[in-house]
Amino acid sequence: MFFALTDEQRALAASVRDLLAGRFDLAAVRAVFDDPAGDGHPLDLWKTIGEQGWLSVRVPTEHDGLDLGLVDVQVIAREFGAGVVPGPWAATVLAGEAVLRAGGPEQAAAVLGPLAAGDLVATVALRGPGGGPGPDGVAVRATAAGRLDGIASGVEYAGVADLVVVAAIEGPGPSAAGTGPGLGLYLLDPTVAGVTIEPQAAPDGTTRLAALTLAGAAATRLPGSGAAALADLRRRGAVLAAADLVGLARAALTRTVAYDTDRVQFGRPVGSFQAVAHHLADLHVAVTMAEHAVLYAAHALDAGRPDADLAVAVAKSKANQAGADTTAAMIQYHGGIGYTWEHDAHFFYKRARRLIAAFGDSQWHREQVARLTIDSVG
Amino acid sequence: MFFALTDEQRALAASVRDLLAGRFDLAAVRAVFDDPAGDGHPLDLWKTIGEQGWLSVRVPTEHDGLDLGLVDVQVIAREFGAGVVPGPWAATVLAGEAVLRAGGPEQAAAVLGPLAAGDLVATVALRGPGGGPGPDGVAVRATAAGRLDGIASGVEYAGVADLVVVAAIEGPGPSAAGTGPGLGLYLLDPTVAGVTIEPQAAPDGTTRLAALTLAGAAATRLPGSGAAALADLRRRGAVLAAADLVGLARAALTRTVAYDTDRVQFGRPVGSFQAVAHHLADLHVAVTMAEHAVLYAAHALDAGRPDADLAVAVAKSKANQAGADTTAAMIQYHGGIGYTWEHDAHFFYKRARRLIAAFGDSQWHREQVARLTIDSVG
Amino acid sequence: MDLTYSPAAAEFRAELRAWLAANIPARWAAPGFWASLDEDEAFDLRRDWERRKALAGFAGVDWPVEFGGRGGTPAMAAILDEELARARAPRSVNTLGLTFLAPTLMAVGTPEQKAEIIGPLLRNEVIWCQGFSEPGAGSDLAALRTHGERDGDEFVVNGQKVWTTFARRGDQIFTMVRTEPGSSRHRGLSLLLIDMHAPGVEVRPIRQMSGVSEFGEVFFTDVRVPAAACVGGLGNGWATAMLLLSFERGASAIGQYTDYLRAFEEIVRVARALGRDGDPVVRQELARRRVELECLRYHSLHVLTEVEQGRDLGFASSVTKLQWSQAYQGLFETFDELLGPDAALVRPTADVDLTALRRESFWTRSVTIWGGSSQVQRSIVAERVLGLPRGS
Amino acid sequence: MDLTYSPAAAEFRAELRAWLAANIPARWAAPGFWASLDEDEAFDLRRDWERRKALAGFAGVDWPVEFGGRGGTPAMAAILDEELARARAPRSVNTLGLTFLAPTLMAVGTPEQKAEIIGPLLRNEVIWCQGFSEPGAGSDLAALRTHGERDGDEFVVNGQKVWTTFARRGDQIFTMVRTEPGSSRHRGLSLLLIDMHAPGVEVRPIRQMSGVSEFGEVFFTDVRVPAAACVGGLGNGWATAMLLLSFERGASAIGQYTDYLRAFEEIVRVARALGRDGDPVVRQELARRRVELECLRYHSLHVLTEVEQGRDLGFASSVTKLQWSQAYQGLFETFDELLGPDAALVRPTADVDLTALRRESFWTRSVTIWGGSSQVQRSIVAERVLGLPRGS
Repeated sequence: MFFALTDEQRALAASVRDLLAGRFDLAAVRAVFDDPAGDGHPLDLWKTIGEQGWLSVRVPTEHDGLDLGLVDVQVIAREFGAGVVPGPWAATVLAGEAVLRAGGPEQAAAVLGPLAAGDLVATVALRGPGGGPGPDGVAVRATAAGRLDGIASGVEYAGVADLVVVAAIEGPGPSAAGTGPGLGLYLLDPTVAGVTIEPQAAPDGTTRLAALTLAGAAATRLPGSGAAALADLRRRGAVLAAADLVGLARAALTRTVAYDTDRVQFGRPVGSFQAVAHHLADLHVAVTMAEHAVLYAAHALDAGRPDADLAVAVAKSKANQAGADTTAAMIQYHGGIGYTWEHDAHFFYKRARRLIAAFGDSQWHREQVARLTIDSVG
Repeated sequence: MFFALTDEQRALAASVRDLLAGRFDLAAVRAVFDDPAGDGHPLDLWKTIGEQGWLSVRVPTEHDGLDLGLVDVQVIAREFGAGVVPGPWAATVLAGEAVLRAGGPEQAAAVLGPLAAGDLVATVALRGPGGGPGPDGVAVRATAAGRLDGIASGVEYAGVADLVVVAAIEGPGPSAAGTGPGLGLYLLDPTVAGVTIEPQAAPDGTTRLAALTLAGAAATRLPGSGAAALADLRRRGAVLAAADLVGLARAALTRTVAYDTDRVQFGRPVGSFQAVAHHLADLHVAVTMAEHAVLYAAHALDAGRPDADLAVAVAKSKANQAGADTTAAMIQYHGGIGYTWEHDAHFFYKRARRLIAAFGDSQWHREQVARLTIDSVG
Repeated sequence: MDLTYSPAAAEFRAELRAWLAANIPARWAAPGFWASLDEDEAFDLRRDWERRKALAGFAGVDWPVEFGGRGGTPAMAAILDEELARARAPRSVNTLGLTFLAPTLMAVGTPEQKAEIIGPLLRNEVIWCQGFSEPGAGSDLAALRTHGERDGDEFVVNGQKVWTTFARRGDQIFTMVRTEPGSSRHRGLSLLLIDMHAPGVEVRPIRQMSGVSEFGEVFFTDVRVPAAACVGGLGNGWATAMLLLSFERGASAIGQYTDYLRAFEEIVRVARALGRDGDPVVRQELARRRVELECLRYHSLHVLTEVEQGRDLGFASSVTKLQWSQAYQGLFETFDELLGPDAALVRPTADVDLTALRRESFWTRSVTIWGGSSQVQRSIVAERVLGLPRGS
Repeated sequence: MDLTYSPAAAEFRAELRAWLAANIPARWAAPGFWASLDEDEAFDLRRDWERRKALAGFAGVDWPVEFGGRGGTPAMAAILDEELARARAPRSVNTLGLTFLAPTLMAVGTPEQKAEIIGPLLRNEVIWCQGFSEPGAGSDLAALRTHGERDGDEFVVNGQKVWTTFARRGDQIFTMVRTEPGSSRHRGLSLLLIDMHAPGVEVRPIRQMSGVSEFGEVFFTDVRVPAAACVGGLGNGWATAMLLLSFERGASAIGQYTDYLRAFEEIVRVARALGRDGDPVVRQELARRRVELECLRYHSLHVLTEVEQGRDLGFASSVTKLQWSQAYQGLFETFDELLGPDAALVRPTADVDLTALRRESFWTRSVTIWGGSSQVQRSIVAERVLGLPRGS
């Protein structure tokens, strides 16, 4: 029984935190945030990410990776959330998961090594405009010849990606059971003919999103893919988003506590007013629970536990709540300054709201919880 | 523009409050509460109610009533809620509404005078077991000859009633539009053959509920009744329940404020702790809004305003919330004593939960609000 | 109970409604219109609109005729708010002057102040800013540090104000200044009127999280202010400020209700465009918010009645602030939640542009902070309305 | 990460599960069983069960062997809690003695106290009550007024305790008494052990809002207590109490989770019987509660890990208390809400009897009050965990 981070994982967290604080602090985030027309992909940051091996965590050792688990990935994702860090790290990791789990040996050899080294920016395109997480949200179709047609929305960092993992309907589409053939994941080089990338404006300036329009674009199928692989990828995406959310929630809370320990109103530190203090205490409980839930969900996927589906839905629901509540409180308890562009609070607030909707919003995940825990009661 | 109680209505409220406090205080309530096998109908209280004219508010002057509105009725209902008063006052008033609005002249003459004088205890039986408010919740059928068959659940004070207004399906049932023939209200003498009254155990000892089983029981139709009359009665019942709820919510809050002004913990009055004080302040806002909403709904029915339907749904939803939250807080902020049988807090808590479910629970009324305000947006 | 208005008020509404129909361009009502303008452009349009409205006799409707008002009732003022919101007229750019400064001058201004200030304010010829908050003195007004040293007939003012609405476009500012050296907290303050074009006044706009810059910081560096430009007596600033702020209390929130109803309906249209308006869970959440809005309406009718009856609402205005600010903020939390998978985008679909609603959504985060934060309002309700013992 | 238990722990679980299967009558698991018994009958059954469990070697599993324990790990204690809840075994009638008094005696008891008290406690031969709260000293323990006057080798104790669980059936009570005349707050207190059958001890049961009388008041009138019946040193009661209460901190809430899951499933069955389990709105609310329960489970695994690693959890136990008490109470708020039109009844339909669930629902109102109210826990989290400045 060991439900905690190992010493190595703690050291990894500290290392990511320190490096980000030193080389990519909130001033650097602000530069990306304030330049929405830019690609949102600072190369010095990407170089650090590659050098530090933060892309190689899940890559097998034969491709020069560390062959670790999603638990280790979520350690890094939390720190990225805590620093509201821009860039295609999470998208690249997730695309790597697809290749790792559904790709053939040649695909793995071609992709995973460069990906681990930071030589490859990748992303995933799993749903159409307004499409939910799951097969019926997909709005791209694949021909038998591997040509893709359709639209994907909200694709992170499509503008700088060397590789996109695209979910596509095949033939008559997925079966009602949601498994088996009918849906595939495809590797797409976004520079081929038939690919149009259009940036999508979004309030969260710490990330870049785009719509991907495909018209007969040539792509390569991941041979192990199907509806189950899409569900697997969706679960992993949800855990990464949840980890980012708990990281930013913890940071939002910690920064608010620090600010209100010093800020004086009516002759007393604001944080000594019980109404404020008790609300912050409740938020600490919520963030703590969300942290445990994300840790459990990541491990459940690593270990293939039978309750992994439930754990993911619990983790994303709870992380959504913690992210929403702490960032709203961060603004409220900073007073007027927290509401300004000059203050960093809105980075946390806006990033939280993007992530809350990513890979299933709260209502969607709660319905998963209901399906798994109500309908099974005998 | 005058949205407030008149001086006469304020005087009525004060008079009801003072008389109840003097002649039927919480010790008297306790006696009824602690005797669940009793009929819950103290005759001395009923005598006072009759003498004071609290049953005659809506009765036309030709039947020796006061011919006032639902706004005046809700003034009394609030005070009954504030005193968690037992007895069939509300049920009798509501049955009177049915006769007043849908009865023929002879029925009015036979019922309304004695009802106003307190010589008649009446009640309504509008739904079957588990049946919601509305025609599809009715589980009694009427033959063309006026015989009733079926079951009604949760009938207040059926055990002491001289008269029951029963909702019954007629012929093939109500039309999809919910109006027109197919449903009627019937006057039933519960002592006739074919009527079985079975008490239903309930946690709220301030009221008595029963199931009414009808097997060919003879009854008289209210000639003006139909699905619209049932809806009308349901709205009036909801306003009465909401008024009782805001009365008890206000009393729960006031009693908690008084207790925590005196009770000392850690060397200070509990009510001076900001976390407690701010929660009580939020509850004051909620109760105030619920009070206004009930007042508006009662007036909207009196005046036949086009937004009456919305006003009733808003009032019942908000009163439900105020009733639930204040009575929970009453227990919490009394500390351990608030959780005991000896303390009066549980009268408020349990009565609130009965009323919250009566005449449409919060989810039901919110769906009415949605129907009236979402679907109409152009 | 009587929810009808007096014949005079009803007539006023009819006249106003006709005038608004003739004078508000249809394009103003389009959801994205105001968000599509640049800030100066929008300000100029609003200022001109406000001037035209005043010329047509729809300003100061409940002010005495001697001050250029219409001599109307509180109900007429509420009707004005309601009809302006219904017609999607922009909010006044001179709200702070009209709501706070003008009635204060009517009550305690000198004859010269009354004569020189109120008329131009009413006609929107002079835009008035408010300078109360300072860095370090937000909710806690008495902690302010801007100070004026007496020098002959003048004060030399130094200090900094913050969260001043329309600071960049203001002409004059009514502001709290510590005029007695060495005084502390509530003592030694004065309400001074300062020309924002005077030497030594500098303004820096504050950009909000929505990207809009409606607020600003105002810096005073050796600004010379005539001692006569003081309202309510030198050193008597705290009492004057309390009087000034009390004029907010009588304000019914009926205009806010009408405006939030507009937001509710725009949100419903978004939900429908995204295919979410039939979802029972979304319907419950929208209904929950609508219940709070309707309660705000009923409450506003009650407040209006109280004012018309001549009753002082006292601290109950904190109840109104808590209700409207939380109903409004909560409505936009539901907005955030119902957007679905493409909630991160400005345009979740081709025909839905969230620019304006999202700007409003960000704005709602501020309404529980300014004008007395929710925390301050709850303390007022607890201590002054419920009579709970004061916390230390 | 490793969620598997050690071979020894797994073996323990298997052995325990087999013993429980053989020794718990099937009828105990029926939802209404315990509610159907009268209180004394239920107590006797639970006491006998507890005795049999101890004899079978399933008491004090993580206690040292020298005290009659099994010398097991914290994981084994958690497994015991989990399996007992899973098997629907009744909760111990000696919880307070086992959780608090026994480890305190192991740490600071005299050799005689260790020898005489721990064994009989473990075997459930003596039922121990706790006497901490007093009227006027609920969350604020230091305000207590029960006092003992020294008279030779004895104290003469007078005063009153309240909220004493199983007061009517207890044999002994460990209680906080002010033994230094004139002392105040945290000073001059002692933890005394008092025979509840001694002359001058009177018990009055307290009926709860659910109708059950699990608590009682205990009155001391000139009760003579040997001075040797003091734990942790005379006048050192506050420190001893803090030590004693610290033993709650290590407790994982895995048993509570398993128990609340039982409640969740019973509530789902009620929802189904009432035709509400397919309603999307009800499903969202139930899911919201289930999320909190699952978080409690993950959190408990983390707490267990910390304890097994030998780390002191310190004030983080307040986080656990807040989570379990609010998850549990919230679950029953959803229960109340989903009952529909006949929510007022004990039997909304012929096949649904809510007696037991409603009793539990009422019980959940108390869990945010006792054992340190939610307000006290939040203050601890704010000041001791987050390090916020202390309020005055």
